[in-house]
Amino acid sequence: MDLYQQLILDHSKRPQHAGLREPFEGEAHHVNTTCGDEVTVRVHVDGDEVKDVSYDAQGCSISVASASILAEEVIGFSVEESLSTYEAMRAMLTSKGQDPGDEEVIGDGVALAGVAKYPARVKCALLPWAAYTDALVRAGVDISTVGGQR
Amino acid sequence: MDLYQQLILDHSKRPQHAGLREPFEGEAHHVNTTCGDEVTVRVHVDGDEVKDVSYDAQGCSISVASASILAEEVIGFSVEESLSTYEAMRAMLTSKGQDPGDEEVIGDGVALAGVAKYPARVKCALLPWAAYTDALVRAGVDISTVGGQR
Amino acid sequence: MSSYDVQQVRADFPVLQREVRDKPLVYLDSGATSQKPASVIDAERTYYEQHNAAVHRGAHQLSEEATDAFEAAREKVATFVGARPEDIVFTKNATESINLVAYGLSNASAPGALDGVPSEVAERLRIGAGDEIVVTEMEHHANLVPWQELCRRTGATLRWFPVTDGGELDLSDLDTLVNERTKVVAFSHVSNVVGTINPVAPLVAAARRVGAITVLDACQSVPHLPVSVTELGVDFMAFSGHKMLGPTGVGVLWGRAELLAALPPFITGGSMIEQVFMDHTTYAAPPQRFEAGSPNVAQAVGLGAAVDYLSKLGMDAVREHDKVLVQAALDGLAKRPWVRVLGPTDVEKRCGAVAFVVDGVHPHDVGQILDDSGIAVRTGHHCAWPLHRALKVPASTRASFAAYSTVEEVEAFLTALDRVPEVFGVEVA
Amino acid sequence: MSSYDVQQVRADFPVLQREVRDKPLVYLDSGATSQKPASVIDAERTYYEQHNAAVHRGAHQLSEEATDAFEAAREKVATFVGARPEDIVFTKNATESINLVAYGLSNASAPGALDGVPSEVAERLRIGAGDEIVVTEMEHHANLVPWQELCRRTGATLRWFPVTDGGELDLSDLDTLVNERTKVVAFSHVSNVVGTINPVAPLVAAARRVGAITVLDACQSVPHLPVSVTELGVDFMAFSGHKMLGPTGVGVLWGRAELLAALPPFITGGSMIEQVFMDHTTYAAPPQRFEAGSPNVAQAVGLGAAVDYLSKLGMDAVREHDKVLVQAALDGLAKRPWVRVLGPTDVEKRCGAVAFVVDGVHPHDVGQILDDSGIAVRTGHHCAWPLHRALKVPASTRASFAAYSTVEEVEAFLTALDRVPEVFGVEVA
Ligand SMILES: Cc1ncc(COP(=O)(O)O)c(C=O)c1O
Ligand SMILES: Cc1ncc(COP(=O)(O)O)c(C=O)c1O
Repeated sequence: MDLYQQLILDHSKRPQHAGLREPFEGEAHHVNTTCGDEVTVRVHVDGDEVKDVSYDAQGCSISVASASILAEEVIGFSVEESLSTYEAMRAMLTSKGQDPGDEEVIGDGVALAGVAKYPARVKCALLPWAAYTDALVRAGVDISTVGGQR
Repeated sequence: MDLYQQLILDHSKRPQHAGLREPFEGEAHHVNTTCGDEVTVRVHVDGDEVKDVSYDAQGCSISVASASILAEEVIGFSVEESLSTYEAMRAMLTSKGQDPGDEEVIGDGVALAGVAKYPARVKCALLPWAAYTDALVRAGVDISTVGGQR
Repeated sequence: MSSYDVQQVRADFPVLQREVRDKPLVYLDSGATSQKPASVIDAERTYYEQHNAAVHRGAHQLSEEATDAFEAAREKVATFVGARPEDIVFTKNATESINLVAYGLSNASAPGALDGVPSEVAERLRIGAGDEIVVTEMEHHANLVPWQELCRRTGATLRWFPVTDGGELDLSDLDTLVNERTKVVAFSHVSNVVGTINPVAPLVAAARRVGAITVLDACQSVPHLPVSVTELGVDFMAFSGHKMLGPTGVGVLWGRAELLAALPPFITGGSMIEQVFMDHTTYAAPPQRFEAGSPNVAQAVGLGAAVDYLSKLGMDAVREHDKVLVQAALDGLAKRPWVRVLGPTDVEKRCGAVAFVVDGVHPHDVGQILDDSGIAVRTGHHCAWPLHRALKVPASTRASFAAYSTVEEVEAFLTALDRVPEVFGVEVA
Repeated sequence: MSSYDVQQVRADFPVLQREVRDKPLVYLDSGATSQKPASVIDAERTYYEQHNAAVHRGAHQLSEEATDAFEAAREKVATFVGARPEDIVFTKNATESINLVAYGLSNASAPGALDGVPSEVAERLRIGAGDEIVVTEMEHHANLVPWQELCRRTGATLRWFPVTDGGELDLSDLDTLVNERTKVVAFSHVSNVVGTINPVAPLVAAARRVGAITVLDACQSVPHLPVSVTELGVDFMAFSGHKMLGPTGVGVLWGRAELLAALPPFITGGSMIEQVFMDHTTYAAPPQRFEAGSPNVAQAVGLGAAVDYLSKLGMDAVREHDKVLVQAALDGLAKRPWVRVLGPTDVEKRCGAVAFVVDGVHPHDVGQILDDSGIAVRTGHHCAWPLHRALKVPASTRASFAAYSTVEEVEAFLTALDRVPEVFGVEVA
């Protein structure tokens, strides 16, 4: 099955940038109520730059891999770039398989393209990203200029 | 249709022994919750004899006629006889048309035999009788020796 | 009207082919519950035969299909009443929908129940002694008794708009009845007895002025009229699936997003939680918060098919057809001086049902005579006992219509009705 | 067992002919919701095509037929659990059934709510600060959250029986936990996760000693075991239609007559009243008092057909068949050391479901691999989050069975499961 790409298994076994670190300006804890997957995400922003994203992810391989990819794809980028990445992830994941994802924009995120065919798992993949945007808001970042938030 | 026997129409237009009278030892007010028909029945018993049954019946022709027949068939009889009459009425009304009723026992009550085919109306016909037995209980009469009460 | 082919509509309703007492069924009791087209029956069946599974939780294909079917039904219902799917809650019937609001409001006073709710919203939801709930004398018991009980639980006081002899709401005391103590104004869009279409706008305006929550009982409007929650401007709206060609066992509550978001849960259990610990629980967002336990999935799917069916007919056309039926009934009854019609005489002011009394004959007996001719009407107080008291009648007989009813049926009803004075010896002149 | 022809049973279930992802569907999620035999689907359909009308109120033929169908269903359900029809209340699901009791109890404290109730019964129903409600750590959220909320409304305190590592109730503190302050003891007959069959007798005896009301969640026992309310001796029992081959949208509450008679209503509205005035209302006797609004008639009728179907199979035979399935699952999983089964290992102590974990692989991923082979199981906390915490696992995978499940399906499940260590690189030795 094309869901469990090796890249996903790798990320889920060895999640990048895992753990909760200081300093941070915003933290959010999100739960997938259907299965109990939990993720806590902290963001450390400096001006317009995402200096660090740290997290604790308890869940299935998809949600853990997605958290790992999130950290990889946003740390060191500008807030705006990170939100574009989120939008691109979201577009791919909710496309029901129509959008294969652009590796230029979402990097290893393309490995999650197969998730789009399994609606129940889309939530898992989006969980860390939703927590990330929430953490940004709590850090006082204005994300309203970027469309598509739920 | 065999429901509206002339006898029923007569009883419902000119209910016998209608009105609430004194003296009485027991009174009961029953309501048919499905349609709002109401009846209040008072009993005046002296020793073993049903001296008087008086009532106020607000309802359809079936319930009013049944109250009228009730009064006719129990006033002047013994409590036990009256309860046998009740049992016979009940048996006929709940027989789904199998039991035509015994005129010797229930008198004009046989005119209500057609009701048995209309389950929704059986409640109407039984309403005054149920109130009657309830009134007896409130008058302190022990009706437990007679079976079949609900 | 010429485009509305009622015979074609009837062909879609299997039960209408039935005979009763050897006569073709004339079903004029749609106000109590409507009949169902084959497409609704088939939708439930297909759901069971192809997709049945637990929704919102499965890690498997069938469960995803069931979830899709359920959520698609929510979208259809939402579109039908001009709402967003997130603001549509599936209940078992309109009665539960109204109780959900009434219990949500008394639960709002439990310790901690409004934690995190913005204070201006919390203020609107908190009800206690000194507060007032306003209803009308015209209400179905479903939109009266839950408010009586809410008052009993909270110490609030129930007040009500009276009804005129003509069966309309008497709003002359509007500004006294709806005042700064008023927390809820609950009223029906269309009376299930007299068919009166109530004026929503002035009631909503009065409630808004004092910040009271409006709850509209739309059971008898949604099946007959185009209804849009955004146009009506109410805060909550309840209706029933089984009265709008849908299955039994499904009702709907629509709620304004900010109020739904703040309202504490009513029925609690699985599928409406966020996290559960032995000593406390946090709750999911609406609509899930209000759909505890395994939902009525097949019934929601059936209701989705009913909404498709009504949309295909077009609610404007359904309304026009209803007017023709009501007018035919009013005209026919007017020719019978021994009949007294309840409610407005103007067809623009009413829909769906015509209730009447025959002085000297109990409605039960009227209904029985009609039934003997295969004509199904309802008799009694129609779950609106106070309205009957206000109109000074003990009970009434009601003929009520749906999209599949015909003028011929109205005529058959009128003809059968003529046996009433015959049998009961009523003067007909 | 030889007389139990499961292939013949399967032929009655249309959905079992389905394919999923090009493989025959192996439905092992019956604990979440069961599939429906054609006789149940047809019963609903016939009801709609022939008899649909408002129950308990019509003056017409169709309404009488609908009422007969509805009440006949009540009788069937009553007989099935050894009860009287008058003591059977139809709800929308077991969750509502339990909430009905929990809200009835808090409503009992409203002014006047227990007028006319004998004082010894009233005393049992009144709950306030200082009183205790006892549940267990094993409960489905449906039998936990309503009691948390009852405590919140009344000020009572929630206490609970812990669960052993082996997934059984730890009753060692029985006499401390159930004491003179205890008003309710609510527990499940069979766990929906670990399948444990709980010992009802000692809990009922302890509750009786102190006059506490017992509420049994029988959702997972009624579909799998012969169950009789008289033998169990509990005061209330809740179960769901959709888990016992019946339709969605119908549940059952059975109550002991004297308690049902005294319990104040929960949902209020039409059809549950005796008389209604603007300022007060009196209520009908049970079961009507608890069935407000237009009931789920077609669903009750469908449940009647489900009960007929189960009775024809015979619940003893169904239980024996279930044992064979559970044993096959336990045996197969025991051969896989990388799998850890939750709950008792003795098939006599459990029924219906087998839950397990694969250390190092999240249940979601296990379920996904199984789904890929057309095998439908459930993963997550199964609406029993505290139980998972007690067993020190974040979530689990559950295979659950019904009368139509086969040993071959269990084998297909085990075979597909072997792909899990393969895909996720788990040590299998
Ligand atoms: C043990 C148990 N109790 C209660 C419930 C709730 O039943 P329902 O969802 O039908 O209300 C379930 C099933 O979901 C269950 O398995
Ligand atoms: C105006 C009105 N409100 C409420 C109800 C209650 O709806 P339900 O019985 O479906 O809960 C009805 C119908 O019975 C009604 O006509």
